[in-house]
Amino acid sequence: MNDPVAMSRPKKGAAGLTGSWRTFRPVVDREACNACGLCAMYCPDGCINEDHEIDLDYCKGCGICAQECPKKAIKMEREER
Amino acid sequence: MLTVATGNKAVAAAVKAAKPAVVAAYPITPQTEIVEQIAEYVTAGEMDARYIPVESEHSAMTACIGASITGVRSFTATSSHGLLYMHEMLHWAAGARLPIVMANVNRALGPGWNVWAEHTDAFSQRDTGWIQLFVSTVQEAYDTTLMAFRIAENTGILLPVMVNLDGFVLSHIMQSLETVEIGDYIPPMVLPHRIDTGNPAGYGTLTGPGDHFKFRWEIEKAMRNSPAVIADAEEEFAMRFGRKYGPVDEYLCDDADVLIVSMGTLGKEAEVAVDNLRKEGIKAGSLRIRWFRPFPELDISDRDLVVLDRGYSFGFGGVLTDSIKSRYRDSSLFSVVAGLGGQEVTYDDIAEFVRNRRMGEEYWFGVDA
Amino acid sequence: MAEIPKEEYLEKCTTACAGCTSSLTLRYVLKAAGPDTVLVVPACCTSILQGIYPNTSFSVPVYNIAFAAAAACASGMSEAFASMGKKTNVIVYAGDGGTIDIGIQALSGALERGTDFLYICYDNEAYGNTGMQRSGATPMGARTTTTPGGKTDAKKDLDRIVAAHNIPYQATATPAYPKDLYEKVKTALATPGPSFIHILAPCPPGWRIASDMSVTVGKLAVKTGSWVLWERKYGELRISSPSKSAMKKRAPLREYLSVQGRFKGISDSAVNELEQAIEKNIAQLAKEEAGEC
Amino acid sequence: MFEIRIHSRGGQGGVTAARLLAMAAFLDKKHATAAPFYGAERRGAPVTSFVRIDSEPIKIYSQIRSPNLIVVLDASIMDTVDVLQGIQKAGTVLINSPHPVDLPGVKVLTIDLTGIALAVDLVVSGSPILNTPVLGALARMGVISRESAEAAIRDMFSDERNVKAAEAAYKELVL
Repeated sequence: MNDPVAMSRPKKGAAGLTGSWRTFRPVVDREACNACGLCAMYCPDGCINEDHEIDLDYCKGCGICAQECPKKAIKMEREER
Repeated sequence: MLTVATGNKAVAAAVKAAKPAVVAAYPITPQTEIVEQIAEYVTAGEMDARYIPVESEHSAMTACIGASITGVRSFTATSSHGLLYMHEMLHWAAGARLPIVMANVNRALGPGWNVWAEHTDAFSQRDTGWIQLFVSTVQEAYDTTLMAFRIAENTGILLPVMVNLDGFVLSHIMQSLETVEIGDYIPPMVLPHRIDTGNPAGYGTLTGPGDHFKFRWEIEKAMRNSPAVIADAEEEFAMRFGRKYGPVDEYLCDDADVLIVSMGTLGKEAEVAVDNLRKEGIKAGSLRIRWFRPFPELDISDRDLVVLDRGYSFGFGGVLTDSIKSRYRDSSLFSVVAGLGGQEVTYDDIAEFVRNRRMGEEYWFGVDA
Repeated sequence: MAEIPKEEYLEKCTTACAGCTSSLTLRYVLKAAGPDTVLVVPACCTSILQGIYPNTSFSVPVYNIAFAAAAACASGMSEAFASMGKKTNVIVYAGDGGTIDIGIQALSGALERGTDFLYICYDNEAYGNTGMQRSGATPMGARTTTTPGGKTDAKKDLDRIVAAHNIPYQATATPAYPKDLYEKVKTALATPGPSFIHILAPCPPGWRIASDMSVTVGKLAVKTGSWVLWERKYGELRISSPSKSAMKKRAPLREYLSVQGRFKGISDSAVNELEQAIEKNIAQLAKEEAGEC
Repeated sequence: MFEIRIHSRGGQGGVTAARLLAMAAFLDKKHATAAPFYGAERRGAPVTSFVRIDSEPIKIYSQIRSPNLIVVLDASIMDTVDVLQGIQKAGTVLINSPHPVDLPGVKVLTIDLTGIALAVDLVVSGSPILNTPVLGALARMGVISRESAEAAIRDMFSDERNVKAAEAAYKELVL
């Protein structure tokens, strides 16, 4: 540690794997999806990429994607751990 | 150049010479003349600084913090309630290791309203991590303000520095002043942890107990390095400009049986008392403390001490007395609380304290029988 | 409208609550601002959600500062960057407590001095970071931990306080309408001098809503007229299109209130007062837009 | 050490007079300090300033107790303030007054500084300026040199009427 003060450096997963916070996981129904992108737009944590793949390491399972999906193509399913 | 100036104008002249990029300040008696003078320098184009006329002292210190973390030199001045209003940010500045320089014109605190000299304002900031220097003449105010930038910005220190001068007694007195061409006495400021959008970092993010502890220790390590750095700044100053300063200002101490220990302008008044006492055959000396934090090593063994305190810790004792007692437990000491709220303390009064000293006791001048 | 950049400046992942609309807001603020940006953050949820030293989930510099101090810190920073000839964006990102209550003095000072910066207040209408105590931004009738019976005072009108400073750019937004938000941040940063954006940020735990409802509730705030989106550039007010549409046929306020646990048991008189405040606000904004005041 | 106490009212320039005097003494190659005793600056309130002049450096900060010279810029102050307090036996009092003033036991000089200021139109915000003319009188008394008085005034003020007024006072004072 050479910094004279606490300087935090950017790091993916700075707060650990927040995917473990989930009770429900989003599951995308590719058939129903029309790739409008609203799920990615509204994801608070930016966990959904352009191909509408969800990064489950970090997805907290808030369910906004499912709620905002106009095609109801995302279902929140109970985590089985 | 030799001229005459008030303590306030001397500080402003030194700040001008130090070329800060940002000055943020709020007026308060008896400091106001400093920031008015700086505003004039800036308006007249004699100083290439951004003057931020903030709406409070809390914001003055915060704006200096915001400026300093980008890596530029910053300055502010305040006094009394202004200093206490920024107290939170004083901790922040030191904790963030920002070499901000501040002049504090020592003044009492209300109630009742009192604009005159007292050291309680600075003493209340004792544990903030600021280096605190106390001066006694217009010349010393100028010289020490210049040194303050060099000390604060030393990469082994990176702590803010407060230059204290007594309200009115020194801030408004006119004395001769020799200004200097500072050349490279204050090297360009290099802040290793300055904000860099090319190499982003989170400053002051949540820091756990173990790490927080480490950074507090870093502050103390810097404080422990500071005596050598301050001494170096003083020696270099003496070499370049011919005026010598040290952690204490000693006057006829070597053969003294009794030392008057004081801070600020009382230290000069005490020298007159020493002269008069010596005429009576009392071997007195004056020891004026210039560095309050870091607190200096004192050569006081086997002498009676008469400590003049211009600030008090209620329920405990005089603040200077406290510092000396805790460092030198065996000291034989007469604690005089005097000069609060600008109470007049003359060289005759000081001589009387020495003549009538009661070792081990405390005496409130003008109140005690 | 320019395409919203794909770059993300929040690393996965923050410690924000699931469904946090402040995180959502920050994504778009930083997309609009780009990498040459410094965020100044006073005590608020964002102080904590960056993560713990030595790591941070933010990939722009963040300067965390004391609660009352954000705008003053930005003042110093902005002037310092200007003195070096740098164009770096200085953005304060502060909660409602740090803006409307303890930080309002520093904010007012910085606005009055013409500081070149953007101040964003993300407003979740209570002290979220300390567990939802009332703030000056808490609306009437809302239950918080310090107004267990529902707040009896009205929400402080921050926007009209800020407006009184006659700054070059001022707007309201909510991340339920991210494109609107993104555009407003872009405009604010392109406007020299002080800019201010007030963002309604629904808070799942604080508002007692399910985490998947925060965007929906944000939309409802706009549709009911409870939150009106507008921007004012150099004194010219324009009501933004989501609110324009909403005003044609406004949804009843009860739709917004009934989905939030914090308004459970709200009295009819409080609802009435909220409705009257909405009518008055909309009427004033409409008049201003029409140039009638 | 020569010690001077100046009595004035806030706004009359007593503090500036003290500073000018110290500056002039400094130009005479002497050591000097000038210190006001005041708190909140209020127009009209009595103000006391102190000047010390010596061939040696001056370490004393406390107020002057037994002045060699007392300057009264506003004679009406004598109704409320004991201006003679502590004056040395051989001390002198210089009073701004158009009329002779008799004070028992001390040497009194009077000069109409207000009249001098008005005569050269040295008036700011409706108040005649007294701090520069008084320097002329003090130069005549030998406290400072005439050249230094003029130089000190020029150092602080660009308006030539100040020098003119000081010159007039120099000539008018009867020792």
